[in-house]
Amino acid sequence: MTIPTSSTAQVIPGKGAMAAPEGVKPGKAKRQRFLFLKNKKAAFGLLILGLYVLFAIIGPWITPYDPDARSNDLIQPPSADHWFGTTHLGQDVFSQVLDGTRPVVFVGILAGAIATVLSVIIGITAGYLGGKTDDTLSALSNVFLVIPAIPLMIIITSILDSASNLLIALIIGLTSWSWNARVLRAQTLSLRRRDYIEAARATGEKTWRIVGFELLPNLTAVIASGFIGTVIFAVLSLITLAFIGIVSAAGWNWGTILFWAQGQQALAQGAWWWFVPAGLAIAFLGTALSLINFAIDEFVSPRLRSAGKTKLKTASGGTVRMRIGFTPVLSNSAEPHTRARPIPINTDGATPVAREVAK
Amino acid sequence: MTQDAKAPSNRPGPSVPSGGPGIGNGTAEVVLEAIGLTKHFPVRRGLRQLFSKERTAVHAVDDVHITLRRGRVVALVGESGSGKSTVARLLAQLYPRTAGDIQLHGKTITVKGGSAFRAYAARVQMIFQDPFASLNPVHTIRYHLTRALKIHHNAGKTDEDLENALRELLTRVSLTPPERYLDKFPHELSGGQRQRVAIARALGADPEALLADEPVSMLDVSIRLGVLNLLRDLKERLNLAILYITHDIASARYFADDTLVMYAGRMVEGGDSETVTQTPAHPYTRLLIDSAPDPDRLAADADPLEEDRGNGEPPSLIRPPSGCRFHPRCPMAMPRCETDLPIRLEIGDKPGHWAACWLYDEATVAAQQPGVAA
Amino acid sequence: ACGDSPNADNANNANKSSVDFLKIGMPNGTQTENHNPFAGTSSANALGYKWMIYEPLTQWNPVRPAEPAIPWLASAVKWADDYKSAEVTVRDNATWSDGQKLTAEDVAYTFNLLKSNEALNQNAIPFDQITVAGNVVKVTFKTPQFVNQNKIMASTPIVPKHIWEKISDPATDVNKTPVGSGPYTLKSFTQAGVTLSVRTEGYWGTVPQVKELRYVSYADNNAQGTALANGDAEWSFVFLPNPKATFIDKDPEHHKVWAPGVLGIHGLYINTTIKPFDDVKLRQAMNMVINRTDIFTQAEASYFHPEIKSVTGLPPGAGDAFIAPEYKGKEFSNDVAGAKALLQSAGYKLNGKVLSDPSGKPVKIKLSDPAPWSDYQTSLEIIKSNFAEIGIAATVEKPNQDVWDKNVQTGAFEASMRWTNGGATPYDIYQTVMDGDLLKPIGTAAQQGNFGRFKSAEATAALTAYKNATSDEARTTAMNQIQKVFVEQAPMFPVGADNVGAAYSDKNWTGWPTDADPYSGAQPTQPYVSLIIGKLKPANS
Amino acid sequence: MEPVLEIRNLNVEYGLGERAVRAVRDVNLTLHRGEVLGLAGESGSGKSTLAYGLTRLLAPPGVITGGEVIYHPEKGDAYDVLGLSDKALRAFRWAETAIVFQGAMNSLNPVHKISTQLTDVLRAHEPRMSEHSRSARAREMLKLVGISPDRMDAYPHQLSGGMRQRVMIGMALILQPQVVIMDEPTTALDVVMQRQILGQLIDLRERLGFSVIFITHDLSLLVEFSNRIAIMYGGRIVEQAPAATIYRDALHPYSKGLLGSFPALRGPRRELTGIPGSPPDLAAMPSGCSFHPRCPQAFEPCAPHIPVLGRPDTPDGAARSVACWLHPTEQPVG
Amino acid sequence: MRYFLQRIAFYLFTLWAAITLNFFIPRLVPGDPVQSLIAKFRGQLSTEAINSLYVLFGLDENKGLWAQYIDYWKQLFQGDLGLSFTFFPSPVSQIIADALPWTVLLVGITTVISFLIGTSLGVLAGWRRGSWTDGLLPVTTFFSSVPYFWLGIIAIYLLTGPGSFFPSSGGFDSSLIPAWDQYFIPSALQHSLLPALTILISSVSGWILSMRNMMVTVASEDYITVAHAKGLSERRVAVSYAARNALLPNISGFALSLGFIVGGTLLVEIVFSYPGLGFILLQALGAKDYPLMQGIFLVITISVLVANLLADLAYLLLDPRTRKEG
Ligand SMILES: Nc1ncnc2c1ncn2[C@@H]1O[C@H](COP(=O)(O)OP(=O)(O)OP(=O)(O)O)[C@@H](O)[C@H]1O
Ligand SMILES: Nc1ncnc2c1ncn2[C@@H]1O[C@H](COP(=O)(O)OP(=O)(O)OP(=O)(O)O)[C@@H](O)[C@H]1O
Ligand SMILES: [Mg+2]
Ligand SMILES: [Mg+2]
Repeated sequence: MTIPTSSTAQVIPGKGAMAAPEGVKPGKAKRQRFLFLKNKKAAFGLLILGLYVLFAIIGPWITPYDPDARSNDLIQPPSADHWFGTTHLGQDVFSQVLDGTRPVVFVGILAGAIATVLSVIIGITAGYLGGKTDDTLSALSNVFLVIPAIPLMIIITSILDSASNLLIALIIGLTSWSWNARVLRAQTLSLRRRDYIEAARATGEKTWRIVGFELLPNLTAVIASGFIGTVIFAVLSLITLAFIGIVSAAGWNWGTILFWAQGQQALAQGAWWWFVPAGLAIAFLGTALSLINFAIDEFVSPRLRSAGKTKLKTASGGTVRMRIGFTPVLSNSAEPHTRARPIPINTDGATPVAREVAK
Repeated sequence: MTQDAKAPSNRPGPSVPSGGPGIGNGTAEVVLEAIGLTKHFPVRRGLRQLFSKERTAVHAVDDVHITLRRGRVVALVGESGSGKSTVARLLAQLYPRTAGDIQLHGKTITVKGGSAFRAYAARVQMIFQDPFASLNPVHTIRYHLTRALKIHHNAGKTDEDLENALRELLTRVSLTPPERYLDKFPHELSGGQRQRVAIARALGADPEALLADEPVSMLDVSIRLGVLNLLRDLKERLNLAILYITHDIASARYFADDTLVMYAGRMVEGGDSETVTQTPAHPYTRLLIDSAPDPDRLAADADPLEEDRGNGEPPSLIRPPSGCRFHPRCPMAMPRCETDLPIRLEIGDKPGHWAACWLYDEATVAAQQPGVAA
Repeated sequence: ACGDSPNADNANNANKSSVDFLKIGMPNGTQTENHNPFAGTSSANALGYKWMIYEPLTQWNPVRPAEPAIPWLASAVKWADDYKSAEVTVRDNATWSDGQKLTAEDVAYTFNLLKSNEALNQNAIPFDQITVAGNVVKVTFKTPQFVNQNKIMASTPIVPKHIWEKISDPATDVNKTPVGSGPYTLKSFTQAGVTLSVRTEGYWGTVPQVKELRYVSYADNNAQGTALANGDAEWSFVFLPNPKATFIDKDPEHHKVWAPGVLGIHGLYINTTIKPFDDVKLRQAMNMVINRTDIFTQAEASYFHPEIKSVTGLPPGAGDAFIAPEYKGKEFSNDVAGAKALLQSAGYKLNGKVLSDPSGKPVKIKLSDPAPWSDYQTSLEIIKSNFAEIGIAATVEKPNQDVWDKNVQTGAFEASMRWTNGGATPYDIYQTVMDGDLLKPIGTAAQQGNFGRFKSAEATAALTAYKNATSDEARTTAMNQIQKVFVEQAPMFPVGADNVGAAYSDKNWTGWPTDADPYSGAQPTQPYVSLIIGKLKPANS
Repeated sequence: MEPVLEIRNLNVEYGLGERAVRAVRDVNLTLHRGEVLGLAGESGSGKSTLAYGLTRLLAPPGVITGGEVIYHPEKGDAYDVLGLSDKALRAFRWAETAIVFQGAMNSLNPVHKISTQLTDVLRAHEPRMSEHSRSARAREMLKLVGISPDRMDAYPHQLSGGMRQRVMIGMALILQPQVVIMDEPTTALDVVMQRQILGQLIDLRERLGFSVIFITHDLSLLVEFSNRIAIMYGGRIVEQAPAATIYRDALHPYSKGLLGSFPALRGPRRELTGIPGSPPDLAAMPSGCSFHPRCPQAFEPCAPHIPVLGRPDTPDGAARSVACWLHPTEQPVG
Repeated sequence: MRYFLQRIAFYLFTLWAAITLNFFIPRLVPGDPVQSLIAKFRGQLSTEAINSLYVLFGLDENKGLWAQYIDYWKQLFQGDLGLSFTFFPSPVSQIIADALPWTVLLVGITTVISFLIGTSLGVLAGWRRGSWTDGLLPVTTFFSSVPYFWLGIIAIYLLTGPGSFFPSSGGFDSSLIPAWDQYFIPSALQHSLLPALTILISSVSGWILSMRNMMVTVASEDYITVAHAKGLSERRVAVSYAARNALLPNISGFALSLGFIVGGTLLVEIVFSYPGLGFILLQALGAKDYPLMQGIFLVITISVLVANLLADLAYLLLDPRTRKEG
């Protein structure tokens, strides 16, 4: 588990899309809000995520078999009956993967939500109030940052009788908020002295309103990307814990499938179908979430947005690439682009167009 | 200490003109007054200083007197970092002050937050320098204005009242027709329009005094004028007291009734705008005015002030120069300037024109030749 | 510089045509250097090489527990009839690897060491007097030791007095340079493994042909399995799921798995204090429907825990000699119809798929075991579906190991797969399940056994009688009595036996114990390993 | 007067296709040897774009869609800068035209000492120069702009804003270029500092003889410091004349409006007119004269026809040009 | 100076809090080392051994949690981390000393390599947007989303086996003795290749992404345009101006990730039976080995804190702006 290296730490809110005064055409501006979806990465990521969420909801109802049900087809390769083959007990792997989507998505989202709420509360409070509160809260989040997360989770889960998904989500959420809290604190610190926050204060807004209505909306992108990051982390944590057999509440998740497959040395038995699909399911979910996160980064910091076409055709037919430091020259003919001819006009007879001059 | 420390006792005698009674308007009602206003920002102390008694602080504002009167504009000019914004924020009670007094209609007021602060904010409002930064990018114009109205209970009772109040506000700042602007986001407006919204927001509180901190310095030349004219218009129509902060002394001349000049946290000169800009008394004011671009001057003209001392750098505010803070750069500096804090001295060319400079103390000038500091 | 390297020899050896070493693996994770034979946590114990360095007094074959022990360091062991004392005659040709002679003093010292260090006395043997007369050591015990005889004689490594008496705290000493009487001495310990080399002189027995033993501790079963399949390990004791596919097929000619059962079993413990499971009839019916064959083939990969067929719960092979005459040939039959009939006669009702007890409540049961124990989990899944056939709704819970352990000990469970103790007689098995002396109230931890809170004065009395009996007839009577209670009351549903087998490759070395010649167990960590190693011969000779 | 830089019909766009913003449109401008040419106009009128477009320094999505930039070196033949290869362009940059940017803090690399930043120009352009003479040259330049050479090893953040700007000016002059482009070099400074630095620049120009393109929106500053002023509006040059001429007698209504927006510090308090309306949207430029929607004097031809920059029929028309239908022009001039 | 003292006070506090938490949390877990040991051996250890084990581990004396805590600190100040239960009676300090070098070398070097490769690719991707480097990101993202134990297991399955160059497990060949010689070092390298590769594959994309983003951000700074305007070579602009500045924020991320080396590699070490600390930690967790757990947590905590300090220092060294006060 390397530390999350999402670039949120470098995001400069307020300098984002909203603050780019040029290039925004009044009237079309409303559509800005949906600009996010225009991002190919975001759209693709959301599409996949949507599929996963759909399966999380309907998965258990559409499984072709009861994922627990044993049958006589032991360790069968994928076939029309069993799309992902079967386990050593003759259980249907496809059904298990489908059934296992719900806990993964549930734990991921819930843990992400818990960690996000905590990090928002702690990070923003620390950043906005400053002083002693800040010192205390920063110290707290640093302690949580320093304590290794997975071992901590292992310990805490073993305190509990049986770990339901809800509890696991809680534990992951409660132990993984600190990184985001740090990022948010830094962001809040930089926002706190913004003129519009000061202006709201000067207008007479109450502190909670400033935090809730002026500060928070400007942190949405950072919070969202922190949320996504935590979801990824939570999913991987859940799967890791399940894989090493620490967490295994009733029911399936992809980690449990991998746990069983590994316990039965599926690959050594040649039963790749038992081991591979769950891993790929995780990878695609992770990729989808990462894509959304990239998109958020780009949304916040328009500089990261690729400028669409980067290859240009010159007048002479060659192609040039847009790059910094050497502006492409499409044509260097001295022909004027607009055909403006001096036309003789008699100024004496001209009547100024009457117009209302707005102030 | 200088005699200024006792300032409250001899206010508002003509010897201590603060905002300075302008011609004919001297009797206008005082709305907001700052007396001996001082703000030191503590610098975080290091370990070494932990044990010493000495406190380090940025002396951002020292002993400032300002009087804002109904229907008049007072300009506060000075170079960057001279403490102008700090004065405005102190007056808006956004910072607690280190010393001095802020009086609203003659009553000392110190508020930190809560309803007392809101009551104060209802009467004194501030406009920020940067219209691009002072509106929250995530909220519509409607939100900004509605909040301003609601906080100060000017929103009326019904939705209709609110709607009318909003239209009225926008109309007042000449953003017409109001419907076109109400539901826009700040980024959809030009700089001038944004600054108008910021002004409308301030007006939403229905204040008596408006503190405008460089309201046009971030705006394009061709738009500046519109905003300034609007402010002047409001001053006349609503009888507002306005503090106009700027570093552009020419615009102070154009727009303000009175002008105060600040240097390194202190007031160095004051008087009615025309006098201060046309016959500047303090060497710093002169430097400022001589430095302002002047199309009528020939480019090659050697400037006598060009070879000023101290590399033209403003002084450190953590350890400000002793005596007159301008003396290290002052071509006319006298030995006394290095030691004694100059008091406000009446210039005498126009009533209310004063400067804090020993050059106007005849005894000192006689004893020490200006320009030959030890 | 190359000559200085400790690895130079090895590199030279690599060129040799014949293989003179054996690669042994165990899936026991990281090891730290500790050659203390008494420490359960030592690397010597985890990898089992302590039995290559140190030796017991006798060798005992757990696969045929009823057979007499083979004299080893002791040339003879004579037990009193009441098994409260024994006379051990110490072999006179054994020497320690430092050249000193092994004497009766050493044996007495070892017994005294255990007696005076509770921490070392892992089998809790109640030593009393230990005296030496010439080459004979006479030991007396506070209680009869019939059931412990092999633990004392065949599982106690004898250590040299002249070395150990200088050790200040034998319990925590890592015994850096082990001196033993066995055929091997320590060559090197590294994080990758332990290497032993065969003694060139002074070993009392036949010097084994394997010149070097290379032990590696793998992280887990998977790594061990991979190593076995690759040929990186030639001998190990590890659970191989589907051993045919994962191991044997990789080299069908040489890769072998042998897993004989021993007198220690695994089964489903029932909490007999919980209604309706306090009803013997219900337990019997449940016991009847468990499909042990499915469990054996699907959960235990058709080899690991040999299927228990006898209704007495005694494993085939090792247990055969102990089965009471009335149960000889009586086997579990997976009799659903019989179970239904039994239940009906006892007042249970099966409505469709739901069984209700005489009071009308549906019968439900929670089966629990820690998640990582995948064979138990699989067994539970199978049991769950077996129970469903007679209308008992079972759910499988997977508490973590700590919680599970606590629950089992304090009786806060309904049913759980667990093991029993093992020993030279079936006593250990039945004691773990039924001993009234170990009975603790619900809520108090029962650390030694009887987790199901089984209350039977009859069983307790028979167990005590067996332990203290002074004649074989008395023992047989007691044992038959014990089995009767076990079969009739079904306090626990036996499923499979422990095994002392191994996965091995006879590519380089042959002579391993087999079904045809089960001269000992095959687990590489047990006392009999020097017996095996003595029989190994190069494959190509 | 001899030209150093001739811009012919330069066109610059941001982005491509439909949504492209045409930031510079058919700009023709000539810079003469030794003169200070002021470029004024409100924010967004394309001043910076023009300046960076000259040497192809615009960041993506900037694209030069047409035009020529003819450079006349002191010796040798004139050539088109836009046609240079990358290598030749690199050699051309800074040696022939140097640029001083608006914010010196942002134009100096914060992690390198100023000595490094001064000498790496020399290293790139005069590789055969010895390390010693490079640093001697750098010291000399610092002295020239009034900074004590012992600040050589300072990092940018250790210098005040004014000093940084001077370092930039020194750096711009280190290769003795023919043309120095200054894009709002003093807007971030206060007036006192601004005057000092500009005074120094004018001084240096007299000694070294380079030409300056001086960009600002502060017209009164330009009038004081430059020889000739060009005024831009909506990506076009709308008027161009000697500084004093513009100040006294601007022809284009936009120039007039601009001049009328500055309160004067001295002299009689004149009424300020300002310019009504708001700047045009470059992506949706009004037809015809782009100023016509705001122009108080607009009449029929303004909306449909684009006026061309040419000599007005005024007595001093020879020295100036304007693009306005109010002032019929004779012929396009560079 | 002041800054440093502040930081150090802060670190000390964090250290104390983390150690205290590390002490108490594991002790809330039910069960004890002996029970875990019994369960671990599943029938191999008879229940009669329980008493002897309690005596052996010194768990027979009943001490309050608080007294244990005080004792723990006393021991800690004497540099004594206690004896491990799992590897009884090895001292915790020795176990850690044996395992730490492996983790540090494997994961440390891999992290450094990953950072270097990722950063270089990130520089390329950020500098030459629109070239082939654009394809880098989606691919590496996919790989970084794969749980790396999964990747490792698949790698073992596909790439190891009889006759394969890659060994499937261990840190070096079991017939060798650790020594700096021509037999051991190649063997250790060979054994570290596969685990290193999997870590690399799954961690490199983070660096690529953050470096790319920083490059893009930095590339539009004025000083980059100035550097171009100065006619400097493309390389010099990209490296000395853009990358040098873009690197700064990443340096602290890098230093932080060094701190997570010890704690973050449980699974690679397990999958590859690598003799490192992460693997030992997992064993300690499973066995309720409080002293060992605490010892490893202490190492992790200290290394994260040291890494933090390093990050601060690195910033101080690399960014002249922070060097203001001495
Ligand atoms: N919160 C603060 N903490 C410490 N010092 C401050 C703070 N705010 C302002 N200062 C210092 O006080 C001095 C005056 O600042 P102020 O912002 O009032 O100047 P200003 O005249 O408004 O300048 P500008 O024209 O640039 O807006 C400056 O030296 C500044 O560094
Ligand atoms: N990257 C960009 N993408 C799209 N449009 C751009 C970009 N950069 C500049 N523009 C547009 O090009 C026009 C000219 O910009 P330019 O920076 O040259 O103006 P300017 O005259 O220098 O203004 P200022 O006085 O504010 O510096 C502006 O309208 C701006 O909106
Ligand atoms: Mg200010
Ligand atoms: Mg510009």
